[in-house]
Amino acid sequence: MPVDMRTYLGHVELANPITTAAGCAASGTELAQFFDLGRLGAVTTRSITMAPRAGRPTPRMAETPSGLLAAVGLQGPGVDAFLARELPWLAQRNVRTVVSIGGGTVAEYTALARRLTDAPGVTAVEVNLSCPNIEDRGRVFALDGAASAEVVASVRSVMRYDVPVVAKLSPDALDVVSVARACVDGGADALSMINNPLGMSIDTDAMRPSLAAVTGGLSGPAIRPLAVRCVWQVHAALPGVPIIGMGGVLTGRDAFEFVLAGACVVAVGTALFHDPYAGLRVLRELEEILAARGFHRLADAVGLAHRPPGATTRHRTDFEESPL
Amino acid sequence: MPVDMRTYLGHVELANPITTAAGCAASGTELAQFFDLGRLGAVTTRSITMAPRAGRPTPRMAETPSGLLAAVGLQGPGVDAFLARELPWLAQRNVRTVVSIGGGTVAEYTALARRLTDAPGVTAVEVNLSCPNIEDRGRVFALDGAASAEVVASVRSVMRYDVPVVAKLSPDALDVVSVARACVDGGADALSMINNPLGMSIDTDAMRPSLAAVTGGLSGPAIRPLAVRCVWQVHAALPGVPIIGMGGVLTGRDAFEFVLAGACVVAVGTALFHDPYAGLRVLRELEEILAARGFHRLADAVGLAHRPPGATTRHRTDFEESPL
Amino acid sequence: MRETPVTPVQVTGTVLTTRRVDAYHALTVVAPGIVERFRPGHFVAVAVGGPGTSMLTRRAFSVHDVKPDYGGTVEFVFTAGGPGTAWLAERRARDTLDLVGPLGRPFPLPRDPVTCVLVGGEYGSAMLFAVADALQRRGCRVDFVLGAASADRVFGALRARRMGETTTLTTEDGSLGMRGRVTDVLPGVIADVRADAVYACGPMEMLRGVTAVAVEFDIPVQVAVEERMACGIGVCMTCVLPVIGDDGVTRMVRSCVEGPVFRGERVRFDDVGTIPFDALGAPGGGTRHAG
Amino acid sequence: MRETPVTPVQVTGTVLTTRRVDAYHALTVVAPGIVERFRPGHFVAVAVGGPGTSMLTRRAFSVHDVKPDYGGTVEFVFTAGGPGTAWLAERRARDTLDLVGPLGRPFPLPRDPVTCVLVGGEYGSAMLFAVADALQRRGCRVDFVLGAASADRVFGALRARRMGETTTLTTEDGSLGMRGRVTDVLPGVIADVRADAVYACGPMEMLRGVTAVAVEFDIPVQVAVEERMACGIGVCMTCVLPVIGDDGVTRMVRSCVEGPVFRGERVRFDDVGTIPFDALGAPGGGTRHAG
Ligand SMILES: Cc1cc2nc3c(=O)[nH]c(=O)nc-3n(C[C@H](O)[C@H](O)[C@H](O)COP(=O)(O)OP(=O)(O)OC[C@H]3O[C@@H](n4cnc5c(N)ncnc54)[C@H](O)[C@@H]3O)c2cc1C
Ligand SMILES: Cc1cc2nc3c(=O)[nH]c(=O)nc-3n(C[C@H](O)[C@H](O)[C@H](O)COP(=O)(O)OP(=O)(O)OC[C@H]3O[C@@H](n4cnc5c(N)ncnc54)[C@H](O)[C@@H]3O)c2cc1C
Ligand SMILES: Cc1cc2nc3c(=O)[nH]c(=O)nc-3n(C[C@H](O)[C@H](O)[C@H](O)COP(=O)(O)O)c2cc1C
Ligand SMILES: Cc1cc2nc3c(=O)[nH]c(=O)nc-3n(C[C@H](O)[C@H](O)[C@H](O)COP(=O)(O)O)c2cc1C
Ligand code: FES
Ligand code: FES
Repeated sequence: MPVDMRTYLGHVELANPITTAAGCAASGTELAQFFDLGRLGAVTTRSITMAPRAGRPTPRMAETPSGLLAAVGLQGPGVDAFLARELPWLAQRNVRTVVSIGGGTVAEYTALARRLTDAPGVTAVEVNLSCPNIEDRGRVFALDGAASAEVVASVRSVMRYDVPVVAKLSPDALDVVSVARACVDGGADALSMINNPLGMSIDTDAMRPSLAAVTGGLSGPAIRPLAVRCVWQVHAALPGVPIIGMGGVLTGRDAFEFVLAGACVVAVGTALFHDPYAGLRVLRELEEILAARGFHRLADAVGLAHRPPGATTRHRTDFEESPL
Repeated sequence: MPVDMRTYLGHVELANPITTAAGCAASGTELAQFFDLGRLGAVTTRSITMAPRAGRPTPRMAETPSGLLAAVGLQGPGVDAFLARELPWLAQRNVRTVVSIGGGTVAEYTALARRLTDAPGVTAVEVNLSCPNIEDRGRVFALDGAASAEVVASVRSVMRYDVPVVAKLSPDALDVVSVARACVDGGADALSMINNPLGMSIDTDAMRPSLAAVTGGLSGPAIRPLAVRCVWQVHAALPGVPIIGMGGVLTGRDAFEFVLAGACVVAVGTALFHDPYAGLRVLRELEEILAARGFHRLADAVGLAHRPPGATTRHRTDFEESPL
Repeated sequence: MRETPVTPVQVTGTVLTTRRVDAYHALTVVAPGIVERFRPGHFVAVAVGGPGTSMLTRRAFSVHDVKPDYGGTVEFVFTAGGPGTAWLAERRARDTLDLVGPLGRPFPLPRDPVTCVLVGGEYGSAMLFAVADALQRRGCRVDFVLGAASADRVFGALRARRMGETTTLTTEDGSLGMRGRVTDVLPGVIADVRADAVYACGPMEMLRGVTAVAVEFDIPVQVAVEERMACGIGVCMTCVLPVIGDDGVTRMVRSCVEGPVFRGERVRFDDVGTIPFDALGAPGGGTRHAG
Repeated sequence: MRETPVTPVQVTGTVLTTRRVDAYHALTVVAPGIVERFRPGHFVAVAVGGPGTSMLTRRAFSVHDVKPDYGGTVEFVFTAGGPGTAWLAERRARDTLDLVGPLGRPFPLPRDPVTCVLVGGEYGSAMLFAVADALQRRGCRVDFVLGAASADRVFGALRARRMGETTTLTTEDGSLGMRGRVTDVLPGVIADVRADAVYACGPMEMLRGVTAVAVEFDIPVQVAVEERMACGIGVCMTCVLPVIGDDGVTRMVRSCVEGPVFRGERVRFDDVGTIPFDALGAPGGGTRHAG
């Protein structure tokens, strides 16, 4: 029996729980060479900024054990070009699109949200809070619950009511649960985690930092334990809030780990750099794992690892209606 | 030409910069089966507590990509047994011993320091600040600069003047530099970083957390980029303070990365679980790397990656006295 | 019945042969240094994944057999389950393998020529043949009870039949021997052969049952336990279980160095996976913070 | 001189042969699907490390040669430097290798039978023979200039001598050909053969020099650049360099999809590794935050 893979981000239904992670699928056209993007639950765009951005100098990447350090610096075409070319291209192909936005001030996020509110084809807006707040000496919004909540509230207030606003959190926060709570109080319909923790590596031949930007974001399986911990903690504190889980998902098993921790959507990022089909493969493997364990619905597995010791799994109740 | 590998932790000279990481070499006797511990710059003990501790239930470990999640819970014999058996055993063998201490209150740390102050064979005291503060709802000391400084100041005040006090920091702090600064202001003679960030994994067969304690500390090469970043940031802010760098050191190259970032001592932890000789091997490899790059002294490489772009390496000045 | 610990060594061995034995894989590795020091009950810790691997921890395997050939070979038997054992299952002759061993406290052997029942569950049987051999060389009588879920998971039935005075097999699905578990047949065997001691290796649940039977018959039982291990050499403190000491005090002891062999009645099987409230240093007894 | 992009495929290929060529390793992989789509200048992205590896990113290699044998083989040539290439150097015949390709913008070929100088530095020469072949099939005359630090690092000198009208070799230590760099001899070659175009592949510094020479002679130059890449398929944005577009605007373009082949004079070699202040979206031009 096939597993019902539908999931919800606020009021929005997605056909399945797999999306690309922000900034890991460029404009969408690149992966579309390999497969039909519409087969994913959603595609998340890179973080769109008001103006075009050239990003950081190279080297922008360094490999670390089971990880990738990157400092791209939100290179992108700016919102005008995005709305003129990238979003319509996705919309024409009926790709569910989560638009990620990044800004340096509350006003910039708000202006971006305003530009998106009438654009056709926006399934949800993900607020990338891991941007430096230029009004607070470059301190990253996501580290500060109040600053994060202010951005989220402002974006929520201008965004169309039927487009969920997702707040994307960072594991570098002192207490990810309190930032999550502030964002939800500010109006976030869902939460996304984790963005990359800050890391660094040194080229021991050149005896200099490997990245031109000195520090960068760490992604890949190396950070999965941090990501699962954040999803777990936030789901435990805010069980009703939909979570997009991500951080080092390479396989269906990894996606299942996030689902069990409490994520109802799972994003695949760095894995796409290695395997352009990673999204589809993870989806297929996740469905196989669910089926093998007797789940009929993805929804029954979300947060299941939180059940008290000794409790039977929730989906077992389904057996009453089944011939198993 | 051999490289001068001597290094200093405050006023204390170590023959070389390699130590074991706290809690990764049990009582010392286990590794002594494989080699003479005196060949390491120092041995760091597990974190000693006042009372004996049974630690956490099992499972206590789970493997993650390039990492290890562990929740041992400071299992140990307590300070009496440590002073009666473990420390004298190390002292008899002339092993330079950094004694790590862990407590639940400032008073407990202080009492431990008092017990150590007259004990022969204490080369330095490392204050493990990653313990929950039972007077602040279990909040880990290391996350809070003021709480950390209070512990450090109290330990410093009772410890013999000629025994350096090292504050061990956590990457989970919101701003590791400000905690570092608070500890130094509180009297820390040196800093040690990083302790394990909090992580979690889920056993997808059992559909439960892999660890009995649910969350655990993540160690191993997966966290090296976080560790290098912390050492870099703190060395940049406090260039005069000696740093013990650690987190995922498997090879001499990895140790060199920490040295270039600013560490004058490098600790080997999780690698010992895989290779009991890891400490000696890392030392040999580090010395080879230094020699191959023309360094005569380890000290010339400490923090070298911070030199401004275009600057020649400091040790090049040595070439004037050499036939190269 | 105490043995002095031996010093383990780290060896980069060469795989001599690989074979499948029903549901199991067996690897024979040329590993001089380990062989001389080996006693029955020892295990080895094997590095997996090769250069650049993401797998940091060694995998522990009981030594099935040692031979003097080629300077000394070690054989171990395993199920390919997770990624580390899957990697091991792909090794071929002439590949190198990094082993640390011999590790752990071996089985103590009786001084007198007594009768011993050796009980093995699943791949746990593999380590018993070296025990049997040592016992027989001391003039002991050896009887086997081997069990598993199904016939293909019963390891070493033929060899047991050759070595043991009697061999009783059990499978849960009845595909070989008696349908049931080793503990169903063990009391009968102990009574029939008038056993003086029991040696057991297998899943924790089985060891608990075997210990209960031996205690009932009031004969000594030595069990080799299995806990998740990160190091195998006593430094990581992850492999602990509650064991009652000579002084009557329960301590969380490391199964890799204080074990894996324990006197069965000393292991608090019901409390494995917990910190018993009366264990030395249990929360409530000592400091309260969690670390 | 524009080519339409081809759709890359992911293939689990089988290693057919491995060989050493002086300082280099060469692997021939059966990779059907890639071969049909191949054009000179394409590269492949190779997964390294095998199952359970800690190495996440593919390694990019120019395609040296493709052949129709066994359904299609791809050969690439590489130096074993870091852990990924060290792993590749240990591959043996019959091992499997996961490739994505063909990737990148290939070399545009002239419509007319003109004279082309092909300049290669180190392993950069490897990709030039497919270019030479395609040029010759169009009736072009081909001359080679190949250089490296030392004789063992000059790749393909023999083949160049067979294929080219003339072949000029340079080494920095003088161990083969002229002592010096390719740019020392290139002006003479261009003048002698009355070259109409230059194709070049090699280190960035060499490409800069070659471009300067071609610009001096006012002939077109196509260069294949090399930037650190994490994906090779255009999604990670790590492989950018400043390139001047048809509209005169400098953009940070991806060398994996907009390149690796560019018109030399369009690449701002002096500014590689920086964001030129006049690049589209450069800090100061747009928003100021760092992201
Ligand atoms: C003393 C001892 C002797 C053993 N002898 C054998 C034997 O002869 N044959 C055999 O098939 N197996 C034996 N085991 C179990 C064997 O160690 C595990 O099956 C193996 O480590 C699992 O590795 P994996 O990569 O397949 O699984 P994973 O789940 O990927 O392993 C992840 C981590 O958990 C540890 N781990 C997982 N399961 C166990 C376990 N049961 N015991 C200890 N550590 C574990 C691994 O060492 C590794 O660090 C023994 C274990 C111990 C402690
Ligand atoms: C289009 C293109 C074609 C290339 N063709 C060849 C070739 O034919 N032969 C050859 O020997 N080399 C070639 N290279 C360089 C080759 O990709 C690197 O030498 C290789 O990736 C280094 O891997 P490593 O594991 O040895 O080093 P590591 O330093 O461990 O690599 C770490 C990471 O950095 C990336 N990286 C490091 N150096 C480079 C580099 N120079 N270019 C791109 N990525 C890099 C790797 O892909 C990997 O992600 C080419 C590069 C590009 C971009
Ligand atoms: C190269 C790269 C670029 C990224 N760009 C963005 C971005 O624009 N906005 C954002 O919110 N996150 C960005 N991220 C973070 C990812 O969306 C994701 O949160 C993170 O990488 C963890 O997932 P992963 O391990 O699967 O990659 C980027 C990550 C990488 C590696
Ligand atoms: C099993 C285990 C036990 C540890 N116990 C302690 C401890 O008692 N005190 C302490 O300060 N750090 C402890 N640590 C942290 C290490 O000292 C070290 O900071 C960390 O593991 C990072 O280094 P590594 O990656 O080399 O292991 C422990 C780590 C591990 C894995
Ligand atoms: S496995 Fe590390 S102490 Fe036993
Ligand atoms: S390598 Fe990823 S975009 Fe070019």
